[in-house]
Amino acid sequence: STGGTTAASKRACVILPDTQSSPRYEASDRPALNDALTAAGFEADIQNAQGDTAKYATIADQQLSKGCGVMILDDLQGAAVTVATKAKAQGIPSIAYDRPFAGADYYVSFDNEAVGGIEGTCIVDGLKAAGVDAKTASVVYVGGDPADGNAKMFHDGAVAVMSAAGIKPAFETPGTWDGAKAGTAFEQAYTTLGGKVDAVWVANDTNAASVITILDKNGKTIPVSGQDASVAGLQNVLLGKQTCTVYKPAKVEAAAASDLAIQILNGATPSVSKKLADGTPFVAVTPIKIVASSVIDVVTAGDAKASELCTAAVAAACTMYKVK
Amino acid sequence: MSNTSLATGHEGTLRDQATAYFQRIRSGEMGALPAVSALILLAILFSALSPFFLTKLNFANLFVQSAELAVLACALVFVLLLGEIDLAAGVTAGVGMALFVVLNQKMGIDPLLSVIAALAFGSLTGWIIGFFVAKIRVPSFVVTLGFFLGFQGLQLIMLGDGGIYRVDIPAIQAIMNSNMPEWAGWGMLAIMVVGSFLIALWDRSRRTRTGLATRPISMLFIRLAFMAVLGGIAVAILNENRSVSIKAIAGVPIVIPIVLVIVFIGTFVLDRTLFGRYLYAVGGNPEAGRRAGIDVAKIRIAAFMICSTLAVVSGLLHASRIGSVESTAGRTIVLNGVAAAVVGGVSLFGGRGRMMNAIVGALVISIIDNGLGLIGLPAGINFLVTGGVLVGAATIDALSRKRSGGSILRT
Amino acid sequence: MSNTSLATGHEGTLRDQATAYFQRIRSGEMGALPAVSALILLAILFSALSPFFLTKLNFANLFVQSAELAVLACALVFVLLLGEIDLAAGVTAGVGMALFVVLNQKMGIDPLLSVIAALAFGSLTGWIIGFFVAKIRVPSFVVTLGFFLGFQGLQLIMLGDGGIYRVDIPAIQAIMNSNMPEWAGWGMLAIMVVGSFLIALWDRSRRTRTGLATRPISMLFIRLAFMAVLGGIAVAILNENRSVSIKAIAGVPIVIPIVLVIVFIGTFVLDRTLFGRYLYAVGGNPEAGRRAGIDVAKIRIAAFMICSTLAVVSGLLHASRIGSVESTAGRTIVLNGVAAAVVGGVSLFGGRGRMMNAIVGALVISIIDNGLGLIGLPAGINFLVTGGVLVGAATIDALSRKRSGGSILRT
Amino acid sequence: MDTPLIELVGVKKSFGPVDVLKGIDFKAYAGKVTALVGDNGAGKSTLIKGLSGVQPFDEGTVRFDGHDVHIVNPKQASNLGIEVVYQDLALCENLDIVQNMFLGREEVAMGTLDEAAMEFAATKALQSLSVRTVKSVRQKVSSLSGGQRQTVAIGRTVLRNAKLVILDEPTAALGVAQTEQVLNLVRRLADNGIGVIIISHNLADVFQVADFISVLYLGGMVASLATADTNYNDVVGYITGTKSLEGAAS
Amino acid sequence: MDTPLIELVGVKKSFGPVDVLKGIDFKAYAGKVTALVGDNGAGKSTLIKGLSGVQPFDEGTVRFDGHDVHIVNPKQASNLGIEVVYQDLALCENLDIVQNMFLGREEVAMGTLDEAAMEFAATKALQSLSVRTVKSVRQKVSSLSGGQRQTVAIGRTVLRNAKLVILDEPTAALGVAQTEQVLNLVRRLADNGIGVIIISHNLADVFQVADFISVLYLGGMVASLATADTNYNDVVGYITGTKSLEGAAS
Ligand SMILES: Nc1ncnc2c1ncn2[C@@H]1O[C@H](COP(=O)(O)OP(=O)(O)OP(=O)(O)O)[C@@H](O)[C@H]1O
Ligand SMILES: Nc1ncnc2c1ncn2[C@@H]1O[C@H](COP(=O)(O)OP(=O)(O)OP(=O)(O)O)[C@@H](O)[C@H]1O
Ligand SMILES: O[C@@H]1[C@@H](O)[C@H](O)OC[C@H]1O
Ligand SMILES: [Mg+2]
Ligand SMILES: [Mg+2]
Repeated sequence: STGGTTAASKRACVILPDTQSSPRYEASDRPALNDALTAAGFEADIQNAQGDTAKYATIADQQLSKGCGVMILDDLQGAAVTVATKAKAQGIPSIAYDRPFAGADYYVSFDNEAVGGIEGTCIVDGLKAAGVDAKTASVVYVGGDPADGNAKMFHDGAVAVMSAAGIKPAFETPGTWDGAKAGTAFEQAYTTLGGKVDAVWVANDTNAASVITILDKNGKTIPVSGQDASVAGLQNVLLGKQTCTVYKPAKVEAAAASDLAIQILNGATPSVSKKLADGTPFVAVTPIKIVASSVIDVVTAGDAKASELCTAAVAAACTMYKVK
Repeated sequence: MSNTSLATGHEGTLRDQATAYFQRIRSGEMGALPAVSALILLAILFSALSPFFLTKLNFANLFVQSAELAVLACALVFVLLLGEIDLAAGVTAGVGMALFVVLNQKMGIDPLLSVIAALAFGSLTGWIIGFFVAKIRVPSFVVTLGFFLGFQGLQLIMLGDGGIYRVDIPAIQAIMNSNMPEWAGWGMLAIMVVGSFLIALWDRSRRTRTGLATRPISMLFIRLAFMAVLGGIAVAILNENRSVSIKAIAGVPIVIPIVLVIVFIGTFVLDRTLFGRYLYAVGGNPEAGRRAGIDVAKIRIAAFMICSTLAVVSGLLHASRIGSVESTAGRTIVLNGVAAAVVGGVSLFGGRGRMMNAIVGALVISIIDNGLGLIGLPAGINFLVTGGVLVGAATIDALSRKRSGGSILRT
Repeated sequence: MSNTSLATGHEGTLRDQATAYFQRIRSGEMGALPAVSALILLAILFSALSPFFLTKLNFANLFVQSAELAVLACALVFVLLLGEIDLAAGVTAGVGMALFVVLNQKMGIDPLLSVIAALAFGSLTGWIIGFFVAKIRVPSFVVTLGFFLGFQGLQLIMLGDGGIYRVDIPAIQAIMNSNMPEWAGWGMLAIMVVGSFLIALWDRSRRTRTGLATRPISMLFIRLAFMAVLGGIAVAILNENRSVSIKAIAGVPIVIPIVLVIVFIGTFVLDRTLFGRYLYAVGGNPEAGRRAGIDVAKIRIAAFMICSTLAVVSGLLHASRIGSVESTAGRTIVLNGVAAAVVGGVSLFGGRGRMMNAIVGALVISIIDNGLGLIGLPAGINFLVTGGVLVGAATIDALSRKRSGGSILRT
Repeated sequence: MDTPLIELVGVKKSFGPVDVLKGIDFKAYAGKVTALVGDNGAGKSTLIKGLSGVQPFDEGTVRFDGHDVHIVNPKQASNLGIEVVYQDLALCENLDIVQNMFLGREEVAMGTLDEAAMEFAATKALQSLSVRTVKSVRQKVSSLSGGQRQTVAIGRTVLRNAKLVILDEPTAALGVAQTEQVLNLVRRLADNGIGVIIISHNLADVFQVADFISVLYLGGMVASLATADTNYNDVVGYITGTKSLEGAAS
Repeated sequence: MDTPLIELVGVKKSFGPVDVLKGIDFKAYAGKVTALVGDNGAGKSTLIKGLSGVQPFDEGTVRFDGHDVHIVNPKQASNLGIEVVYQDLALCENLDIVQNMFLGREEVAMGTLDEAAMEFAATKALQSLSVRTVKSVRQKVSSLSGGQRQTVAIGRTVLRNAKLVILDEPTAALGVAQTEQVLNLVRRLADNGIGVIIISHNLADVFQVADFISVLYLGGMVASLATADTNYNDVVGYITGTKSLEGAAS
């Protein structure tokens, strides 16, 4: 049932991957996609696989049995590939959202290596500002869960920038998206290095928050990176405990994806100029580096509330950086 | 006063048998019945909530979606019967599949050989776990938690960071994604009905030869008719075109006979072999089993081997459905597998449970995702509702067991 | 032939007592001893592998890192003693903390009140779980699996939009990140030694008043001396500056007396109150407990309430150590909590276990992450080694219990 | 005679398809020993478990001290002053002898368990039962011999202030001397005005201590007699069904 | 006399600090009934469990049919033809009567359990033991009365071709008629050339069936006599420790 006026063809089916690796999917992507699609008069069936590939497949079955005009798939461990194939067999195009996978008709994403790149730059600049020579600096790497494909891209992007500046990892913890595990791992790295740590590349804000607590306890303030522009991340940036976070405005990414989806649902074939190596049309969205002075940008964009950021401990910093 | 001497329950007319059956039900020998009622209630609930629930397509979907969990739950029954647990069953399946793709995809080994290697790996894993549990007497919760962690590492090492491998072998893809021709569905049903008939005749002949009473033969016919009608309806529905797009989809999904064969063999082993008998005995009272001369350690090890091997089979179904093997495969499914078995009526304390319990329980757990998938709730609410429905289903189950079960106290 | 009539184990000289003690150990009443040996072996292993393992800083780290797990394991002891399980304990802590953040950070309610509300939420949760388990008789595995899922949803709903929240309350941050002044450490030790002395005296006076034999008083002094020396060494080490940076860090971490108080109260409740006695009785033989007139359901519900409430306390330690609360907190820790209790010597089948078992078990599990963290392996290998070490530790534990335990068969 | 301490009228109990008690009348008096005898599986233990609330009756009336009571759990029986030694003992193997003997009736002083008082009383109680081979009252019950366990279970009744003591085959596992002590105990309890119901297959013992004998046969009460008015052979006849009192029973 | 079927020399067993068997000598003969008596906790069951491999002895020699054997688990005992009814029965409550009676010795036909044959044989065996109240041989053991369970356990020995049958207090829970049948069974077994060891506190029964009587006292063997050469009072004396044979024991 391609095109036409059937109910199915007015539905956009969206599958988000999990709730563990990042709060963004439920907190940002879902409302943004939902708003954009429904505003255009389409029905949005958005579901989250909750980190389970079997559930991912089940959700796809269920969405397809109700009918979809287009699928927006945020991949989980490759589960999207079979879903896209099934969809294609029914004449339904699919858009790879945020994470690439084979067989998608379109790909919309932040460039995840670029996200890592921003984090890397953050560390390099931070060291420079602290007057530490990058080549001799002792930098600990606290990466994300290696089972997550994105974690590898963040890592590769960050390492490319940092090694170009001459940084070699002094210690690399086993990757995880679990704050408590990251905290313990970093504390042990710190002990092993005898406290000689000049900067910590951390893949996201959750891990960064625990690393910062350990640094606080030991009376250290050094460059630390992160991403997601979460409440804690922005607060840490304001407090000067985290050098930067990477803001990936879901609204922008969602807008790009829903733009494609709406065109497809309207029976048009969207034209996209950029292509991936394998020829997949690619819409890139730019991640934004956030430092203390630009936290206000996130608030202005509506992705953080000043009232939540400016708790007692952060109030002074909020005033200083004009976060209201 | 009638001094009934040593009946066996095989005596009496059809009417007596029916009365006895309902009395047994009332007195708490419910088996999978409470879980079946939970299943029916959930089905009614979801039909009310979504017009798509009662479609032919969704009917087929439910079976395919639950197959992986059903096989895993069947696997777990073997260790649960002993009062043990295998937290590693899911990741064992995951490593089994990782091994499969490494052998087949990376090293170019024949798919069939690779599958056999994966199954062999499952058996070996079960043997090792069983060895720790049975010989060294480490609690299975701890051993299998260790394997649960360790195997996550193995998966990462075998498939690489963020590693995902496509499984492109048509035979494997077909299991969960293709259907049998129409005639094969009917053939399958015929084999089941005729097979049941022959087995029942064989049992009867053994009894009559010994001079023991047998149940009225009409009972057997009623049972077979019941099976034929229910099965016939299911096959007929599945044989119609259920596609919502141009490409026709019809026929009994290939996975259904596979699961049925597993259930049949499993039930046969549990009910009719020495091993099965000893499994129940050791699960009920290990010391009594030991004193009766049963090699308790051997039974335990064998149970873990069957569990891990069947877990790899469920991994195969996973790979077939997802179309790929990922480095996190199997981490979350095992708790659902245990829950399926328990909701279906298998005791966590050993000694009570059958294959059918696992199957019905798996359908209960799977129908939750199936139904909620048609409704499409945000993750937070979805989690909340899933948890709530699980507790609700278990409550129906517990309440129906309890009403009558009050009397089944340990004397 | 000496017809010893009805001894109690309190009779005899110091020498007799010592002999009896070692014979008890040999005959399998090992308590936490096997776990202690596993702990010592792991410590030796890691000292050999990393020169940083035996540093003052790491010594303090180990205690702080294990506190959250230790309190969770203590919480779980209460339900494990009944032969039940609480898979939701971790996420109960998570939701408790989410509630705390919402009340305190988002709604500006006083931190103390918010903590109290979180604890009250824990008790309520425990009550509901206990109700399902004790009154409706749903297996705790299934109820708490339902809560495990449902509460993940609650966490997302409560904290999803901001993802992760800093906990900026100095009092809470201090628990895991600050230390007591030197004198307070010594004071704590003094209170422990003097307190133990007074309690022992009180017990003796009760016995002598009734005319019962007491152990030689010299035994008490030996025990106290032991405690004072070991404790003294620990306090002395912790009171030295262990910092590797400019800021001095010295003193007993504040969390240590908190955990000790929990252990003390827990032990007191288990050993010296009616509730504790009934907990063991119901765990050992629920039917015997019921026949003795114990309100079994009440005991079960109370155990789940204590478990969930203490779980929220462990959540508080989590928030303090991580400095933040995230919407996924507590999902993975619960299996470790159960493993800690079991490795420490708590039986999964109910009726056997003490607070000290949980503490020692938590140290065993925590030392694995602590030691491996110093070595810095890639995730895959780290998982593999963690799993292996866990099985290894449990094996040491099982072997030392087994050698002697062979005779402890059910008669 | 005065009001029975306990009186059952028409009590019934079935387990699913099996009718175990088919409308039983039964009485026992304060200060008297009433023996309940019957073949294996006659329903003796089931009768006792109904009376003590362990497995409540399905139908019928129970009167205690002349008042209708409705006993649906053991706690209620215990509150009425009914103390039972069950055939299957129901001890907690993970607890020690003292803890088992005081289970549900612990001595508490200042909010905490008074272990010393309990240890003292338990020791005394066991000594009164001729216990010689138990090494320590702090031994776990799991390490006791069959007879020692039996003694521990019986010992519980010595410690209580019960109005009605029910003993289901108390001497089955006991040695010669211990059996003698238990029969003494039974007599002593009755002499102190307590009602005692004793179940036993040992008719010699029954004739030695019982004032009344009630015989169950296949779930029906076939005879209730004063010991003085009957003899060994008659009772065996009732038990094995070769004799019946009123020609009436089921 | 000919070689004993079973002979123990100096066997010892302790549980941690507790010495339960302090060097025991014991003999039993094929075709004879040997009674093992003694006070509660004397060590009778421990002796039996050592012999059957349930709780192997710590020290000492065991000879079976004149050969030294080393029995460390029940399977070995079973292979030698030793069949035991334990005092604590050890039945699987989740299995039915037939399944329990054949546990470990199932009839198999064409690779599968021959339920019909087992059901038939079990029914016969129970009938031979005067079982009247059991409703169905397919009943779960969990639903049986104390005496019914005892009968099921004893019934197992009827089904086997054993060389040595050991019964630990087999009649403790049995009714009058059933006790009689079990004593008959014991005699019948012995008359068929099987060695029988029976433990009992009921000396009347012992004197009725036993050819020899061995008395344990506090873990030591104080007397081993032919029944013909002794009497009730003497045996009670040995059991309670007021009399000792060689003035030697422990
Ligand atoms: N839960 C149950 N389900 C089914 N039948 C039961 C159950 N409990 C007891 N019975 C049956 O009830 C009958 C009476 O049992 P009960 O235990 O009262 O006998 P009893 O007179 O105490 O015998 P004994 O002298 O052997 O102890 C028996 O036939 C037994 O099989
Ligand atoms: N596992 C154990 N640990 C410690 N002591 C034990 C253990 N098992 C048995 N005993 C002790 O050994 C002694 C002998 O026990 P056994 O069971 O052999 O006695 P018995 O002669 O069979 O007595 P009964 O006539 O009561 O059955 C008892 O005092 C008992 O307490
Ligand atoms: O935003 C990040 C997401 O893209 C990644 O997949 O998981 C970690 C998150 O922090
Ligand atoms: Mg009885
Ligand atoms: Mg004995």
